[in-house]
Amino acid sequence: MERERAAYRSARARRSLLASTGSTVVVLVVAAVLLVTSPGWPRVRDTWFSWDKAVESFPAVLDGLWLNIRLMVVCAVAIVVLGLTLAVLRTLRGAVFAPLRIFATVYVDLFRGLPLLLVLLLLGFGAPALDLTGLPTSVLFWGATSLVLSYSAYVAEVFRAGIETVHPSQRAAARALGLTYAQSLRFVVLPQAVRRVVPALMNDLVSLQKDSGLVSVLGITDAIRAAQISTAEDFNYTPYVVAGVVFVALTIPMARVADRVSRRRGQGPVGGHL
Amino acid sequence: MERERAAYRSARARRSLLASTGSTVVVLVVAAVLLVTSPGWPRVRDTWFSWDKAVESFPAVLDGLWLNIRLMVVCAVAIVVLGLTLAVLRTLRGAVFAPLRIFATVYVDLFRGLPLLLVLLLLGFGAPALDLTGLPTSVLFWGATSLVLSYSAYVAEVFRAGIETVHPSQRAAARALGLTYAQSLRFVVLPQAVRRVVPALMNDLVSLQKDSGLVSVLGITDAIRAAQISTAEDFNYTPYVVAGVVFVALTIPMARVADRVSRRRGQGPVGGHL
Amino acid sequence: AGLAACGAPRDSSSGTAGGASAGATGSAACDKASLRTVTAGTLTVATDKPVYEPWFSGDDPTNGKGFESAVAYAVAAKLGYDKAEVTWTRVPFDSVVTPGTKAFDLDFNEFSITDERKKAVDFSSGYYDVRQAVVTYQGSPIAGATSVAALASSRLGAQVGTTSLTAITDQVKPSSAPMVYNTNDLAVQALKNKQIDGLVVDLPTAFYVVSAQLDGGVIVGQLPAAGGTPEQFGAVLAKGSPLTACVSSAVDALRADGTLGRLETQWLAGQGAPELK
Amino acid sequence: MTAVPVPVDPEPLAPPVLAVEHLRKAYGDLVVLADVDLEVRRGECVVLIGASGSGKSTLLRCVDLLEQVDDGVVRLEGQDVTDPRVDADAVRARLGIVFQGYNLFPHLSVLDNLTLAPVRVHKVARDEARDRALEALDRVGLREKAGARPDDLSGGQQQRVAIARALVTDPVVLLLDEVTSALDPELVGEVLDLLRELQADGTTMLVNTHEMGFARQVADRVCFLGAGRILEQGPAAQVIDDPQEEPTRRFLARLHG
Amino acid sequence: MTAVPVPVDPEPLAPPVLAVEHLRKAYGDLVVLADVDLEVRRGECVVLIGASGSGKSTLLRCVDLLEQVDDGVVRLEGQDVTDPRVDADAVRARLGIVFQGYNLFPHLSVLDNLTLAPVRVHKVARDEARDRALEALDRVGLREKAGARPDDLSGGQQQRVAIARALVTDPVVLLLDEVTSALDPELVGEVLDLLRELQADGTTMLVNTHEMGFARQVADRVCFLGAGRILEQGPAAQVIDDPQEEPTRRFLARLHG
Ligand SMILES: Nc1ncnc2c1ncn2[C@@H]1O[C@H](COP(=O)(O)OP(=O)(O)OP(=O)(O)O)[C@@H](O)[C@H]1O
Ligand SMILES: Nc1ncnc2c1ncn2[C@@H]1O[C@H](COP(=O)(O)OP(=O)(O)OP(=O)(O)O)[C@@H](O)[C@H]1O
Ligand SMILES: [Mg+2]
Ligand SMILES: [Mg+2]
Repeated sequence: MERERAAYRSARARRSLLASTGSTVVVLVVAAVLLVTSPGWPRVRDTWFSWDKAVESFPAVLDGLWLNIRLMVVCAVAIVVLGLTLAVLRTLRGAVFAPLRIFATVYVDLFRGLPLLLVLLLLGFGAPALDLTGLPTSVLFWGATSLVLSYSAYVAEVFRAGIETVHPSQRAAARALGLTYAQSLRFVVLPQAVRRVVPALMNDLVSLQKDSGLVSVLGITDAIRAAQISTAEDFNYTPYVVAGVVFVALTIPMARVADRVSRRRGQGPVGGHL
Repeated sequence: MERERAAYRSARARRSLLASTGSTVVVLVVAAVLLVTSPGWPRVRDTWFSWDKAVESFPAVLDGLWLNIRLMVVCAVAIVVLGLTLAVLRTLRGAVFAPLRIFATVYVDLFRGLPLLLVLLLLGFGAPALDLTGLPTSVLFWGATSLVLSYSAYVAEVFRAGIETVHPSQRAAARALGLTYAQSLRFVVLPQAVRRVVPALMNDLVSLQKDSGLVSVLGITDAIRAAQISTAEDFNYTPYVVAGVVFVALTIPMARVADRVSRRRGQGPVGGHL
Repeated sequence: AGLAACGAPRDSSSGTAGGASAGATGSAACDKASLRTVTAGTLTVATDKPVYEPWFSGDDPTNGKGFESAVAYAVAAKLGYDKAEVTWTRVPFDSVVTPGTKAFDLDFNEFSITDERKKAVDFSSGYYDVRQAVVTYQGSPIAGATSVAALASSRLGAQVGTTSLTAITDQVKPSSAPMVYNTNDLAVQALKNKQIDGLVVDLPTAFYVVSAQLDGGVIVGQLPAAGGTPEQFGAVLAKGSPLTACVSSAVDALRADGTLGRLETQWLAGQGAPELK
Repeated sequence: MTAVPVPVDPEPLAPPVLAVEHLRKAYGDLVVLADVDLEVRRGECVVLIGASGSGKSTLLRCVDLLEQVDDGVVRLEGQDVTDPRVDADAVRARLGIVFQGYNLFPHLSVLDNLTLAPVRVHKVARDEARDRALEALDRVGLREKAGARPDDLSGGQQQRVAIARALVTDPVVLLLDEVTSALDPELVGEVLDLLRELQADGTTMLVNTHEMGFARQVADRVCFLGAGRILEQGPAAQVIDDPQEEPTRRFLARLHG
Repeated sequence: MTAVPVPVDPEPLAPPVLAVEHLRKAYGDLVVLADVDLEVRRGECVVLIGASGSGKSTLLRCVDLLEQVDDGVVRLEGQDVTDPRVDADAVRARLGIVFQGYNLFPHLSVLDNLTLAPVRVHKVARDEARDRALEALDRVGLREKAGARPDDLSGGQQQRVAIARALVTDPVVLLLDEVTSALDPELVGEVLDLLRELQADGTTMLVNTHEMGFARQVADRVCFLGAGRILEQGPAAQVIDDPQEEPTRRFLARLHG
């Protein structure tokens, strides 16, 4: 009985699988054929997908990537801490906390709304120009600060979305046990909130990885800038593609880790297969 | 009895309000004084905050902003539709849908990981170079396509996070009523999912508004590019600040609308004030 | 303004002529010993990364090849620095023109001198008289144009931050907004794709584009000189730099002794292009 | 393979509306339903009793095709609905279920909770659906909460809304999971009346409950679920008051002790 | 202002552990509790009955300071805990509550649900908290589910975990909201035993229920909540079987009818 059903199901699955895989392959092949038979293809191939140029530019791009990675790692920690704080401030209730809420709201509106480039230019060139003793002049310092200011505003909103998905009865249950506001956040609300927004957080981490390259307006060379420099030699755009491949290669493992973190153990009690 | 308690509560609220507002004001004043008394301030002020330059560059920046807004509006619609589709594909269960799931996952990994600049360059300069008849050559078309490809990957992840926060028992209840998979998505899962991730979606809309300016690498002038052009005349950076102010001014109403949309009516059944 | 501190008024050096030997500028304040450079004893010269032909060669300013590299070494020599005493540094555009402490003494990167810009930075005397030229591909709608007016209905492009862009908006006044690119090579790419009809660049770059970057590219012609004063490239120095006067006098001296002219013929070949009416 | 004989069969010729045969369902290693056989005839009200965790809710979910069964067959009006070729949505549309946790839709008002299925699945006109919904709310005494959100209702009010939601589509079989758990005696009485009314209208019911009083009053037949099987079944008077099997006896001992 | 006289007071001199005076709570225009007066003495088990939506859950939440009251006083061991100067967290830590919807923490295992408060609030060592939690799970018969997630439990199992979670911190007063709604008769008996044991240990209890049988077996005193007031109170035998007031009589009519 069950064997028959299972056989039918797997036959159906196999059919759909074949159909969809088949159609995908067909579409891809048609697109590829269209591409390589187009009149401009040889030129495009040489300009964008030249193997020699890729090999030649790879070390420089990788070197630049090292900057992206370091900046990303250092900033990510600060961004998460600051973003979480802002999100918690924005979700405080009661008139007493109005100033904190307003502060967090203004902060988010401001630094999310401002183009990162402007923040970078203002801090990277404006702050050192003040000639204030005690203020660091390191370009990297100001670049990292700008990234943290800008991205913490984004991450705060993601965390806020997460916090607000946790049903108030969960918070009530935690408080009823005698946990303080902070403890119920720490042990009940945030663990649920964070897990739920992992895919959206991953978005910001991936963006950060790429946007960390914007610090190159301050004169440091990141992967994209390295590609640009390499392109300038002979007007071959392959280095950009190399940079893109390298970024994607970095994104994929991060995304898989995030998927694992956010995957709920099992599918809950009812109707997991629906 | 209650009047006394209310009086105590509001007195406490007033005290905290005064204290926090006071300390905020003090911090801001100190920072402002430090700023304007710093040795470099006059030059920094002239370079970044010149009123005359602001007035002069404002029309051009506003003109550029028009491009950002049009691109944002047109692309946002396509992005939401495509993002939602991808998110739904990624959350399909069962072996039957494996190819669709894999397709959506690969799409997201690829277009989220690729720097938008590369996508823009490849499509904006590479695609027209193919000389394929039928393929549009409009820079705006390819710019918009790149934005849609890139941002739909981000938005898909946000929607996915939202979909996964809806407890499976909700889906079970919907299916139990006889609703199809699509109907339960449409009427039960997505309305709850979308409302929960509004702040994170707003993030992407705000980014889009700014990143739509990246289309300027293809030669069209957006707000930031207009600022850059104006800056090049006399090396005065005020136009960037003008662009920043204009962007923030655009963000704030969007954020307030989003807040209203996502605000739950009331605070749920238990412990709303906790 | 601010030059008094240098003690070397601009005029005082203009009469100086002759050899490139150290101290020959005739002004005591402009010798190597008394110049207050960023790093004492060396002249730190900046440019962007990457840099392009024919102004530099192979993205390497230190090789003395390319017009601006050669001019930089000539100026250094005039000020008394030998080749080993010149240090190059790569500085992005924004960092050159925003206020703040500078990590260089002077910067060569095809900066056009304008009065507005002088409010933000110091310029040396001009070392090159710039003419803007229009480049296109064979068979384009503007390939045979002979007057500026004939360009009015075309779609032109230029690099952001250049006076080429100003030339389009002020002189050509085309009916469709100019396309603005981050770099000249992106603009060339757009021209190849026929996304623009023509590209406005300075004349030497135009020759380089036509010869090295475009198959079948043509120079439509030079734009007429705008207004009375000719456009010039000058070295950029920090606002109020004590070196400005000395660098200017060095440039003036190089112009006077014919060095600049020689370097132009060496590095910026093929000056002849029809003038657009 | 040892089908438990149905001891009492008032109308032996009426075909069962719902038949469960050799049903098996496990979560990982935990076999919840080992081999369940159960028949429900048209118009009958069958009550399922059993210990907490014995699988009563799981059985209802399997019948409603909300869980994929591991083995065995569920037949609705003769049709094998566990066959993968069957359109499960159409099957579910013919069944009504009240979940133990109610599972109301928190983003919809009470009224919208009730009109969703009629409008979207049964293609009833919006106005008619609205009227029917209000009527169903009347039946459970909650017409004045039509505009409220589920989150603002008390436990008993939520349960009644869930009942109304299952009723409003006139299901062939109504599956009720602990349908009076949050109701006070007055409401239990009303729900009892309601179920009797429905029974009179010919609605077939399969009800989980742990309130023996309720079981006694509503059941045509009581089935005792234990060890993944229906261990005993018969009229309420027999199963509850005079259980034959040892596990049933143990289960019910407290009630009489 | 018309305090209902407490008709039966076995030990008139013992001060009430919990006293509710003139309590008022409204949601917008809906006045749920108008003027509630209630006393619970040490070791006493008071059962609150009343129609669905009468405000039983709301009253328990107000007592546990989970809702801000509009007027009136709640006293715990003589202290006015509704005073805003009082540290509400410390008060809640002394109380235990089982919610009608259980409100287990879905991201934590059953064991972690039980050890959270002991470890974080009562600063019990982790090992000891674990031992106590397992002991509490034993009491509700769920030791083998210690590692499971709440979502994978049946309704009755979830309810028992919620009871264990409230027990594990030895609360001064235990607030139980429909504590047997999802339990089968066997477990109801066990929970009854458990409550009696706790009572013997001196635990004071305030219990909402709509199961009169349960109320009769566990209550020292039964209070009937209606129209936002305690309309009648006294021993179970009196209030349930021989109600004096008209609303109580109407409410209970079905039970005997
Ligand atoms: N999603 C799941 N994953 C793992 N085990 C589960 C899952 N759902 C239910 N179970 C287990 O299956 C058993 C039966 O659960 P079910 O909900 O059917 O019991 P029940 O008879 O309805 O109990 P109650 O009377 O307490 O509601 C329980 O032991 C439960 O822990
Ligand atoms: N957050 C809220 N907003 C508005 N109304 C509410 C809210 N919570 C409860 N109510 C209303 O207050 C009344 C009392 O609710 P409560 O949950 O206290 O009832 P109850 O006596 O516990 O009922 P039950 O026996 O059904 O659990 C109900 O009419 C309910 O609709
Ligand atoms: Mg159950
Ligand atoms: Mg209640």
